[in-house]
Amino acid sequence: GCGKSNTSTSTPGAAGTPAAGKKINAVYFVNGTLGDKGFFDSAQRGVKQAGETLGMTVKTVEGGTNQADWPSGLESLASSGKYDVIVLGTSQMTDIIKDVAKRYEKQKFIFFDEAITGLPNVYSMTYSQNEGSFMAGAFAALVTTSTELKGANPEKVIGFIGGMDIPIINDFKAGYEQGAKYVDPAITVVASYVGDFANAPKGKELALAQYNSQKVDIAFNVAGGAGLGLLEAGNSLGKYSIGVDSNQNGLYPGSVLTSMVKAIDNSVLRALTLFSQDRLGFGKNEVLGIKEGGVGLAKDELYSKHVPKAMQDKIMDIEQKLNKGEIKVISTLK
Amino acid sequence: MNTRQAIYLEITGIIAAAIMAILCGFIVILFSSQNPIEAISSFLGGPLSGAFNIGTILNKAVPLILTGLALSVVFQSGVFSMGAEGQLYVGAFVGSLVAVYVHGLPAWILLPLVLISAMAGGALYGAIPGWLKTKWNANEIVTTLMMNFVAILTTSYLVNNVFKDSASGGFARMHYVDPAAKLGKIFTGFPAHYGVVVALLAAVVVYLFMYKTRSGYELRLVGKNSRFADYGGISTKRVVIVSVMISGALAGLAGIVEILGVHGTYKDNFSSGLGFDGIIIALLARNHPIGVVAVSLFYAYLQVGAASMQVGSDMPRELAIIIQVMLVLFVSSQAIFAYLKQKFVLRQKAVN
Amino acid sequence: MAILLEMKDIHKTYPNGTKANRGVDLTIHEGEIHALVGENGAGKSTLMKILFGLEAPTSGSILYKGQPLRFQGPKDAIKQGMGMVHQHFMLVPSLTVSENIVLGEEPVKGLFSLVRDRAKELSEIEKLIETFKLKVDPRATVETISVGQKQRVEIIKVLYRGARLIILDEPTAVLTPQETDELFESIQTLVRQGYTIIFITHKLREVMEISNRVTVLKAGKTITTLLTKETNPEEISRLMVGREVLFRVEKQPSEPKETVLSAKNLCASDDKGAPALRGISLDIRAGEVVGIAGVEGNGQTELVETITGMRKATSGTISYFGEELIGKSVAQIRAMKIGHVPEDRQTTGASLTSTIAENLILDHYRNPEFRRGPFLNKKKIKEFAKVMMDVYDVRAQNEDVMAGALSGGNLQKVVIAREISKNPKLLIASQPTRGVDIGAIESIHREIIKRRDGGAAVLLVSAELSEVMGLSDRIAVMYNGKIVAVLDNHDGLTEEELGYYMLGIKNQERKEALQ
Amino acid sequence: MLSALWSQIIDLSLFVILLRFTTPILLSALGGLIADVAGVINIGLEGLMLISAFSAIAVGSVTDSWVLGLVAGVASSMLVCYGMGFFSLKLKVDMIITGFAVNILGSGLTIFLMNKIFGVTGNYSPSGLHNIPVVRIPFIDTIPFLNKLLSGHSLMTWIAFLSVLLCVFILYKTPYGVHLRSVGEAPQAAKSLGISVNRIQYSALAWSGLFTGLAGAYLSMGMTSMFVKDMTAGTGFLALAVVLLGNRNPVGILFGSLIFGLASAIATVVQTIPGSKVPSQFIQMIPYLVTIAALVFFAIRKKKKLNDALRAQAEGAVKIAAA
Ligand SMILES: Nc1ncnc2c1ncn2[C@@H]1O[C@H](COP(=O)(O)OP(=O)(O)OP(=O)(O)O)[C@@H](O)[C@H]1O
Ligand SMILES: Nc1ncnc2c1ncn2[C@@H]1O[C@H](COP(=O)(O)OP(=O)(O)OP(=O)(O)O)[C@@H](O)[C@H]1O
Ligand SMILES: [Mg+2]
Ligand SMILES: [Mg+2]
Repeated sequence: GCGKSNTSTSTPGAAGTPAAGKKINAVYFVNGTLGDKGFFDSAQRGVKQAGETLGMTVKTVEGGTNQADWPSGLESLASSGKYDVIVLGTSQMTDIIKDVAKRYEKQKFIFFDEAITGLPNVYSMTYSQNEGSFMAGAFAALVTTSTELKGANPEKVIGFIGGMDIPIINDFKAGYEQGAKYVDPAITVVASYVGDFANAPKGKELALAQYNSQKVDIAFNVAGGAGLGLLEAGNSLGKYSIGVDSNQNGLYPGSVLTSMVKAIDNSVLRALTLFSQDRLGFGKNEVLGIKEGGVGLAKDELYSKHVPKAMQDKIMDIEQKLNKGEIKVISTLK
Repeated sequence: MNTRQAIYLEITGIIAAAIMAILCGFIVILFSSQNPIEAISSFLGGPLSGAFNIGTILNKAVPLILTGLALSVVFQSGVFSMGAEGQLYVGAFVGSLVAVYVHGLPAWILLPLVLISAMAGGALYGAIPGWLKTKWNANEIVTTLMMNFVAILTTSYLVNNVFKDSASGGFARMHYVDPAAKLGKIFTGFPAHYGVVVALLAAVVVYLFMYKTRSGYELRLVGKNSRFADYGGISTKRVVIVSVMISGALAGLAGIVEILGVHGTYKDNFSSGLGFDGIIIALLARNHPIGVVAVSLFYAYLQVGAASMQVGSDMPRELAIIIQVMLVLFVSSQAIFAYLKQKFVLRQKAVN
Repeated sequence: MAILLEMKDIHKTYPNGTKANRGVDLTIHEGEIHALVGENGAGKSTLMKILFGLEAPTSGSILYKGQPLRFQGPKDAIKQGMGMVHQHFMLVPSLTVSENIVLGEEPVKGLFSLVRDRAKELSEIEKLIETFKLKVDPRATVETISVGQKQRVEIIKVLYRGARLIILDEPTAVLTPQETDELFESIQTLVRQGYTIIFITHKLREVMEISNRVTVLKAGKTITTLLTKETNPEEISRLMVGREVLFRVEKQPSEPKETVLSAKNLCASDDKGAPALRGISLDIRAGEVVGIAGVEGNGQTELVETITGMRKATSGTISYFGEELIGKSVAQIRAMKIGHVPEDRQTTGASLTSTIAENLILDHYRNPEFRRGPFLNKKKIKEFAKVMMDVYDVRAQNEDVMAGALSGGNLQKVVIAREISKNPKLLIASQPTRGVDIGAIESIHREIIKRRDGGAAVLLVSAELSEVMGLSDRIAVMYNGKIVAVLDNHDGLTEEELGYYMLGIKNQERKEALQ
Repeated sequence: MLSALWSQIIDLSLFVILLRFTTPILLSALGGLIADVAGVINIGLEGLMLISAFSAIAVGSVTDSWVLGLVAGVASSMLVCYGMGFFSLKLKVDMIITGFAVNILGSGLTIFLMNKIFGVTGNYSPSGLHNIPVVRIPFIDTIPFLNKLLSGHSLMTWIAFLSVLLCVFILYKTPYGVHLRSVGEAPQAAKSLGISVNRIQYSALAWSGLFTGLAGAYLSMGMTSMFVKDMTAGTGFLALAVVLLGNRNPVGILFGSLIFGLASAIATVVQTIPGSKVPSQFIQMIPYLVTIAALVFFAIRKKKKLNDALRAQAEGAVKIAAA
């Protein structure tokens, strides 16, 4: 049994026991359901790790897909008074957390993926997904013009498959396009949308059409579960793809060359660690970009193995320019 | 058997069914929970523990009542519409436009104006499949199902590209509605909003309309036997159009009340199947407005129970849903009621 | 004669509490035609459903060929050599005649006997048709054939399954006299070949004509069983109804006044688009009953529907007190004091899932008298319904009973009550007594004559020649969408003569043209 | 844009996409059809497909056999159909409520099982899964045009089209098919002849489970090789629409599915043409609008036919009357 346990067996390793020596009770509220293999799952990993490494009691509550359930779902957690801190995120929750945080002043919140400022009990962090997408675009541009990679063709066309035609997805797209054009202005981006984040067969069909008929040789998945169809399509045709949110390189080694990762897990773990040490800056927002390690391309062994060395260097180079601020990435969001 | 006994039997049946379903759920829980008692008690007791949860039940029941009423009206006229979901989106969208862009009116003018425009939006959208049906006998199940997709995609396009509040970030919504148009909380500290009043009022109005007025009589007659209605000089086509429009209006009302009471603005994809829940509600309630209110409260109770079981025990969300499904199935089992009735009759006979 | 079947002290209570049988005894001899009579709701159909295994008896015993017997379902009954032709057709409309006949017992061929053997199916059925002289096209779809043919299909179905005991539940209710005659011939053929027949009917003439013995049920109990040749219709009806029943309608000669309805060159099509009315001209005057005789399917239905606005006329005019009816809506026409008793009370004349009261106010709910503000005045409506049920002797617990729970006779009284209570200047009555027991027939006939004497014009359409001849002042015969004769009803007129016109053998127009 | 579309029609890409979209819709619509014909309308196609999709890939990946996977998918779908029968036929729950319940159940149950069995949430994509094979026809494989037309389609696509023939055979050539139709149309008549209405309806649901199960297995083990939560995303409702659009007969269903498949294929192709200015939402709408248009088109034609008949007859009648 978790969550309910109010026994105060103090753990060794002191990190998880602030002032009163009571075990910290953290809860992660998912405004949706787990299992997107990306965003929510990533945060879930961070929370879990916090539970394991910091000795916190952690629990996850899924709010479901009905938006109307979220305010009451969150409020019931806040009003229960059982949790020292509530972790949640996404811009869909901003209005709700603002309302709840005002009314439950004693409740602490850690909020990811959207800036909340001016509330003394909320710490928030945002990720420059446009910067990450810029890297993905640059990477794709390098791949499609590559002569070393077997699956690459001479045509300068790269693909993008979004879950829905909505601003957050289009912010990815804008960064992706900018990155690609930065490498080679002649590149065309083919963008398609599945219409939801679940219909993997449809995602695969769209990807197949992009690869087969539009001469796309690498495509970027921004469609959650539906986008897995894209990765599979790329693999089945011997073409390339870029994963999203989590490191998806391992799904089809050699075909998923890299992934645009939002390090929500790390950042949540970091925030919880700081919280356990009573050092978390409530009332503030932190922007986590390439520099801060909040976003970036997943560079694991598979990446080292399958991506040509020259390309890796070029990517490193572009990353540095981003870090130095020599490149400014546009965002369609603000 | 008189009506009093019939009601008594009906209630006994519901309790019997609920007990059977809970037993089934309990077996499931036994196999998958460390602490089954805690799980079941948080499922059944959780929703009634505290004003907050009770208020949440009421709030959740509001859109269910309204969509349930919407569907009970069309079903009674013999039209099997599945289009409440789409009508809900269109109604909410139109109503939100008024609530967002019309300013400077006092609440007692603005709020009715918003509600009426939402109802008009839903009604007009609902009229299309009705018209296709009366004009060419186009199957309404197909047209309404397809038109749901069309409505969702169109409103999504509009809110993402035309009416988006630029401050809304990654997920589109409109600007906040005018404060005068909001449906506030009825009591401070109790989460239920004025939508509850709207829903109950709508139930009463629909009840009076269906059972006490000429048009309601015509509507029910067309549903029960359209040949008879034709023979009696009732214009069945007109009645069908009227019923789908009333239904659309109620669905639109459901949408706008959800917007004004819960969200505060129109959000992309805000309803996840409220219109489809309405179908189950209406069928469970055998299309009776009073039944719709009762069933909606029950349904909302189950949903809050499922949520509180997830919070209060180690049961995952999905299992709670499975138990909820069991409850719905058992409670709608006519056989249980028929069995009780027969027992009752036989016992009466034995007494005679 | 040997006893084939004995039913003893049968009781049946339906789940809703209706006690349909409360102690019925019935003995059937081998090779006889046994008539079963009783008022609507006396429990005849229920008894037969129990025998056939469709309903389980609450108590009682059945001996068949000396063996006690309890069927689980009709399949057992069929195996034992019983067959039942139900009161309402048990046919699948979209299947062909032959498919309906063999349903459940299809001849098969091929690997694993999976495939239907259409050739064998047809040849076997054609043999049966041949043997028993039951003319019907086995390839036709059932929804396209006439009522009489449907009845034959039902009988062939039973014969195909090798039944030796055949139950016929009101087989003649929907048949024309000719069809009835043909049916009786077939029954005689069967009995000669050793079949046993149980025959339910409301028409005592038929009982006298064909049965050997007759059992009378009343309120779920057996009153008695009589030898047909030792009894008479008067005795049977007294036993059934409990009082004397008049078979002949008492009426004075008519005194027709002004013309109420005048149709000229009326043409209309049927549901499938085929011409059904081919230039009908007809006058009806106040204070007379004009009867339409004719074999069903010759345009009677379409004529009534066209006059009442339910069907569009393709040409012609209908003047009602000088006002044109064509182009008016049903509602407008009903508001003009035209009453209409439709031929099909189950689907057109009533809403079975509505209450009796709701059925009765069909014309009145628009009436301000029954309203209170924006609402219907429930109390007034209930009172009105109570009075109507009282006046027209509708037997039911109260006005909130569902119309579908009424027996056919009572349901018909509800329809008649509604249409007559509006005080019509023109009353159109289509098959007003179909399937109704003799007591109810008497009262319905009396109502119709009362209207006529009150100065209304009455158009009566009936497949029952005795009814047309008993009630009408003038008789118009329809054949093939036309009126082929208009005859004054006098004592000299015979059914035979009408029959010639009905079958198209004789034609007044042609006769006049020849003269 | 049009030229790009045209070129893909010419090189049969559109045709291939069309076949893949048509297959699951066609199969589950056939499942809906048989139930509908027997008078037990099955709204639960969506949930059944999900359950089958999950069971198929779960068993298929564990046993390393697509055959066993397929069998498991079909069996699970049939089992749930049996449950639907229990509730609707025995406990007399409204068939539509049962259907919706199965849809809700399908989503919840698959997520729950995926989590319990494989410890993953959201999706399950086993590596090295053996998919339902693609059928290559040896000789035709070398002929240009024909190879794309006939070869290289999933086995399930062939099964789907053969299923149409099977349904025609069952419904019109076997006694059982006549029983199915009579039970759906006139249950009293069937009962009076000793046909067990319940048993026939149970069996119809079993067929429904079989075909829908095939459709579900195809989603996870043919069209893709993964299970993603809620991956049907409305396919079951589209199949339901096709059941009604197809006028309740297998050939009509085939045409309905093809119309829908074609519209989806066109939407896919149009969406992947670069530089298209039409908002994606409106392109995604194409299949739904086409379905409505097809329905209305057929309805108008039916009505017009009747009207024409009426008019012709009326003219005839006038002539007769005048004569
Ligand atoms: N399935 C049923 N459920 C409840 N009551 C029924 C049912 N079938 C018949 N009854 C009732 O049982 C009584 C006897 O009906 P039954 O059909 O046996 O009468 P009947 O003698 O055949 O009448 P009719 O001459 O009108 O055919 C009636 O009161 C009828 O309303
Ligand atoms: N389940 C039921 N509950 C109540 N009444 C029923 C039920 N089933 C049948 N009845 C009614 O019982 C009556 C007798 O049943 P039956 O099937 O013999 O019909 P009926 O013959 O139409 O009567 P009628 O001669 O008088 O034609 C019918 O009027 C029918 O509507
Ligand atoms: Mg009867
Ligand atoms: Mg009868």
